[in-house]
Amino acid sequence: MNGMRYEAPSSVDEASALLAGASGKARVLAGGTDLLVQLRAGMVAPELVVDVKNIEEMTTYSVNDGAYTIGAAVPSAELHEDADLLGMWTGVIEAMDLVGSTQIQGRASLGGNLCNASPAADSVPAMIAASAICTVAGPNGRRDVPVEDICTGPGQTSLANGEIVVTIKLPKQASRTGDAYLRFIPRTEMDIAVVGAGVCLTLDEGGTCTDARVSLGAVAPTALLVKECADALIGTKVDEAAMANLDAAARAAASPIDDKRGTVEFRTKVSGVLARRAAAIALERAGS
Amino acid sequence: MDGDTNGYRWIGTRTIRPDGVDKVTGRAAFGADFSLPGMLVGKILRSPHAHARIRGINTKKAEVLAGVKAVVTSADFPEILPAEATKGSSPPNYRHLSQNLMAREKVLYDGHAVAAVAATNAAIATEALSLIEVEYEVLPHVTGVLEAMAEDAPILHDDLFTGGVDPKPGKPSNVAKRVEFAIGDTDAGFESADLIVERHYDTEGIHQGYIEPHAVVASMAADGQANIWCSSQGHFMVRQYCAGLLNMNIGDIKVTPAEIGGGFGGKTTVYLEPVALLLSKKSGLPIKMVMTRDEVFRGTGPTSGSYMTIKVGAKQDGTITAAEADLRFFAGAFPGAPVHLGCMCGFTPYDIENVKAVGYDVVTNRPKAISYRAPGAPIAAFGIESAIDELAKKLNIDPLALREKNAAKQGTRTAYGPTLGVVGFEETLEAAKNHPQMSEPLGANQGRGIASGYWFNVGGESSASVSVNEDGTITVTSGAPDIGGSRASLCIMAAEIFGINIDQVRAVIGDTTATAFNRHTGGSRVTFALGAVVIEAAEDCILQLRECAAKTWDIDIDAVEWENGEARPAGDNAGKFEPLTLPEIAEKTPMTGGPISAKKSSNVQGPGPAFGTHICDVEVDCETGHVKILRYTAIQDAGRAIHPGYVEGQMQGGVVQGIGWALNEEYIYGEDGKLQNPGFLDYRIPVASDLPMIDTVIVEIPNPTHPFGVRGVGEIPIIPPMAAVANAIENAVGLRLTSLPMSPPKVLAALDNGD
Amino acid sequence: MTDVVLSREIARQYTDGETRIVVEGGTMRAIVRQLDEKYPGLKGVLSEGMAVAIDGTIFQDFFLEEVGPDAEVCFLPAIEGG
Amino acid sequence: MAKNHVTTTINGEPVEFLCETQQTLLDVLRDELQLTGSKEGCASGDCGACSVMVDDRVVCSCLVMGVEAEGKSIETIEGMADGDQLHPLQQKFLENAALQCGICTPGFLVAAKALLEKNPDPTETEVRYWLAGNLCRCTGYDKIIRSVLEVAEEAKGA
Repeated sequence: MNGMRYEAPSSVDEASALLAGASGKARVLAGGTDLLVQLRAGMVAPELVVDVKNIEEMTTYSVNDGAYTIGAAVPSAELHEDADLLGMWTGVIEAMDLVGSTQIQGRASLGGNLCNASPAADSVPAMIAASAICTVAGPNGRRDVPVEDICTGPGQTSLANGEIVVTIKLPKQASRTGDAYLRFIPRTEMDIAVVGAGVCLTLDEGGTCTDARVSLGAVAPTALLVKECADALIGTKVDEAAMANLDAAARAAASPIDDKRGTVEFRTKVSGVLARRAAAIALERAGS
Repeated sequence: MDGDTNGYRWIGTRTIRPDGVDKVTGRAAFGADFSLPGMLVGKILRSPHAHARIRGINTKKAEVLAGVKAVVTSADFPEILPAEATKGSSPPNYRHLSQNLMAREKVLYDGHAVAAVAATNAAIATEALSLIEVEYEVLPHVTGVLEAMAEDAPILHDDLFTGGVDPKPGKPSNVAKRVEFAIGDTDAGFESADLIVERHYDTEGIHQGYIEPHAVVASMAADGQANIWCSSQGHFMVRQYCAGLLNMNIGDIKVTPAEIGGGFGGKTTVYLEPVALLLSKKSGLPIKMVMTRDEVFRGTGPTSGSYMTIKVGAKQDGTITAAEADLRFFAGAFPGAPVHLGCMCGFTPYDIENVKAVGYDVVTNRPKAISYRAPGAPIAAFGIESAIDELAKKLNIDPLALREKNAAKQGTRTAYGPTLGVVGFEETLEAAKNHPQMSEPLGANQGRGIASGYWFNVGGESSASVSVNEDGTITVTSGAPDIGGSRASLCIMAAEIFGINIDQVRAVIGDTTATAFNRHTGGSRVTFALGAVVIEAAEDCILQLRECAAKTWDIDIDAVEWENGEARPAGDNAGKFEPLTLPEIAEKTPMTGGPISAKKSSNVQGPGPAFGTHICDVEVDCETGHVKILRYTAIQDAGRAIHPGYVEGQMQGGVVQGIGWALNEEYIYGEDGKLQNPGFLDYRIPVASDLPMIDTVIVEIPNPTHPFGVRGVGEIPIIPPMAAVANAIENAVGLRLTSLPMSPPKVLAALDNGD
Repeated sequence: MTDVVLSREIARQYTDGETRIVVEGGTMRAIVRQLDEKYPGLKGVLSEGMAVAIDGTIFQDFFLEEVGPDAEVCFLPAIEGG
Repeated sequence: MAKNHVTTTINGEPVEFLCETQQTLLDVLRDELQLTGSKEGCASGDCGACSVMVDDRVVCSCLVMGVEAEGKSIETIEGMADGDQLHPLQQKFLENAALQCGICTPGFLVAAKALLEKNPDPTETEVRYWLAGNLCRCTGYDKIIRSVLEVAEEAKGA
């Protein structure tokens, strides 16, 4: 740990060059709410820390024709204070707002929460349900990647050496669309999700569900995008029968483990419960 | 209750604590806030194994690392032989304490200290730890109490034979001792019962969870004289234990107490101090050691977990005819589970003719258990108060009414022998019955639970001095750390006795050279015991003040009375003199015999035992097993509340610790015997958003043995909550939960299995 | 006369199961001496880690306590708090 | 390797310091600048005892690198009172016995002040959730929550 270097470049290209140059011995510092814990615990010992908070593109966000482009390092508290953003992508912003305490909210970011690649990250299922797209920059230029394709396993991402997530795009919402995210924790705050469920659905004038995406967190090595859950809703009025099918589909999709935070039985059952409850909230938001 | 202060001027008022401003401005110096020039950083290497024989420790590489100034292992500590284990009649067992500080032949738990280093900075000290080579022979381990009692269990100590059984056992065991408390004939009592309830209950080990990690700065000179600055529940305890462990003269050690950031019993022993002294001796420099949170959980004492069997029998009319408890507590790596206290307190709230409580103190591969708020009593109360609730339900009697029918009162014989003196249990039940919460309507999946608790309270060795300063202000110096506002209560009592304004009195905690010995802060003793000594010293000062006035007026001291902070002639025939105020007399002391002060020391006896009764409302989410505390009321006999604000604070804090114990707190060990949740992320103490306001009702049945009637208040509030929550859950969803914590997975499983 | 109450454990080991013993009053020291004369070895256990309750009031440091006539003395383990 | 040179503002005063990259802002405040009012209870962002303001956002200083302080404005508990004039929250905590041992108190005060600056009239629930990242083991939170609500109430009156 002694002699760890710190750099705070002002452009994405510099940052990715620094990362590429450090051949894997570097870490990106956004909010630091995961990185500093890992450093302190000796879980990681990088030679270089690249602070991306001097890069304007990564610390600001903008809305263009209803679509939001959010810098990967924008602190959650800043997003939550934007009434319009909160009003449109309520589920995503609320999900990110669940991460840690008020103090964590002042630092933690969507990009950090995603790239830390925890299976229990709260914002990830919500972003997946919302069809969020990452812009990834690296030595070979930029590419767009759906959020669900970033994490490949606990602590593992599909980012190549020198690549960083620069922004996260939340698309313009079709009318009569609502999203919601719920998680289960033993307390009311400060815990890691035992199960998480994100739902985004769209209704037609008649109130029939025409599109839906359902994602589950903490019940597999990465957040799951569960087509069967969506199918349970699409074409229905999201009535009790649909909800029961959604519940069953979520339980079927969940493949959790026993650990200090929950049992297989518990996580399986609760994934169905939360999918149902999140869908009910999303439905209400789509309707209003 | 603040309206009526019983004719007192200060007793029962909410004054501002003398140490308050420093604590709201960040100026108060806690354990880790102290430093000395040239200070080194000390760190401890801890065992990664739950149970292993140490084949060898090689510290050479660490010693030669640049910046490393000293390395110590158990070889540097004097070995304490069994014959020398106890000095005098009281704990601790120094042999065990020494082995717990630094493992000798074996490591006995994940986190057991095996070596320590001192270096010029933290990074070097950390690197040095990684260079120490320890050769372990890993042994089979056992962390559960029943598993540890099994015939074929791995044995922790070859020299540990079960005590309290005859004939004396021939082979070593993990059961350190068996205790039994009994009155009457329980077999006959159960014979005459119309209904009997019997169940097993179990609880996990939990930690006191103080927010301040253990911290010390120690400096030992070449001549063996030492200075220690640390936060603990007893700086005299630290001095005594260090001397006993390192064969030093007590007089060669001075301990200065830092502000203490919570203890709850967990800081009633030493972990770092003797190690820091040895590192300082070896390096010739001062040493600072501060535990990480991980070390606090893995290396310091949690409380026991347990397996209990509770059996209670009653007549149809609710008269309890017999009660039995079989309590098996694990003590961690060394004997000393508070199981005897659980046996003694458990059934004491009830007047029962036939009682038998048997306890087992069992060692396991966990950190050595240490006191936690009313040691033993909350564990026993979880089982017993759950059983009383089940009994009430089966008898179709209101749980509060059943308790009233069998309530202990003055003259009730306890299972541990004595009869109770003046106590206020019935008054707490009465207050519960009349509390508005009892008539709050309950919705679907909501329930209400009642539970009670008993604690002896403790007195003990107490020393303090009271000085009348030159300007007539008063300085109170005591020797027991203030962990919850006791300086405020000592000021109040002194101001009341002197009859002067509270801002004329300041209380400080003196170091080990400022007063004679004080037993550590714990057992809810300080306001009671130190209060008694301070009152005695203040009265002595008043006698001297009257003497000064008598000399000034040239009349007999009996002709001088003390009232409202001034000396007055007692009646007209004493002579006509203008009253002399405290400042006026203080000014005159150079001419009237010199400074006025009084030092008092005594082993204060007769603490008033006390009872509490709690009401808890919960709501259960039947799809997730999540339990929400809707409303909570704690009712307690405080004897006399000196500072109601801090009495309420003790009650509210104890309740919330109990709620954490009930719902989420637990030590989670893996198959490998390693602690899986050594941090505040997964060791889940309650957060503000988990809770409602905690209502309190202070009942005041004065303790006849204390001048102001004080009873201890700190421990009782943690005794009833676990059962109160369990009883509320049962009332909400009809399920009797018998295993702590009642975490969502357990509650949901119970709901699904309908058991 | 003073009633002394012992736990069943101690009684089993030292007094052939007798848990209630009548002795002359006086100080606790005198009472313990009498008990030890009646039941050799009892002084040892009663002096280590024990407290007494005299008519219900607990004393952890009891040897010098005066016990009034017709008082009841119970021996119990010393109590440590958190 | 060379330490990082940092220029920042703490409690309104310009401050310069040198720190290793791995030193947290909390390490720097306590060990380099002797501002020991911010406490370390966990070093993992779970207890809030090290709460400070960085550019008007409350954060855990144990999760901020010292070097990140460059050019920032930092407020700690030591800067909360105005000379001998206590902040209303500090005064209310004293009056209401909202502290027992006091180790968590600086963190609670810094976080509560941040709340009232953002939301002068919070509900009890809002206060409880805002302060959920500040652990207190002594008080059961009751008197802390009441104190924050009372200060908000009195500010409305003023």
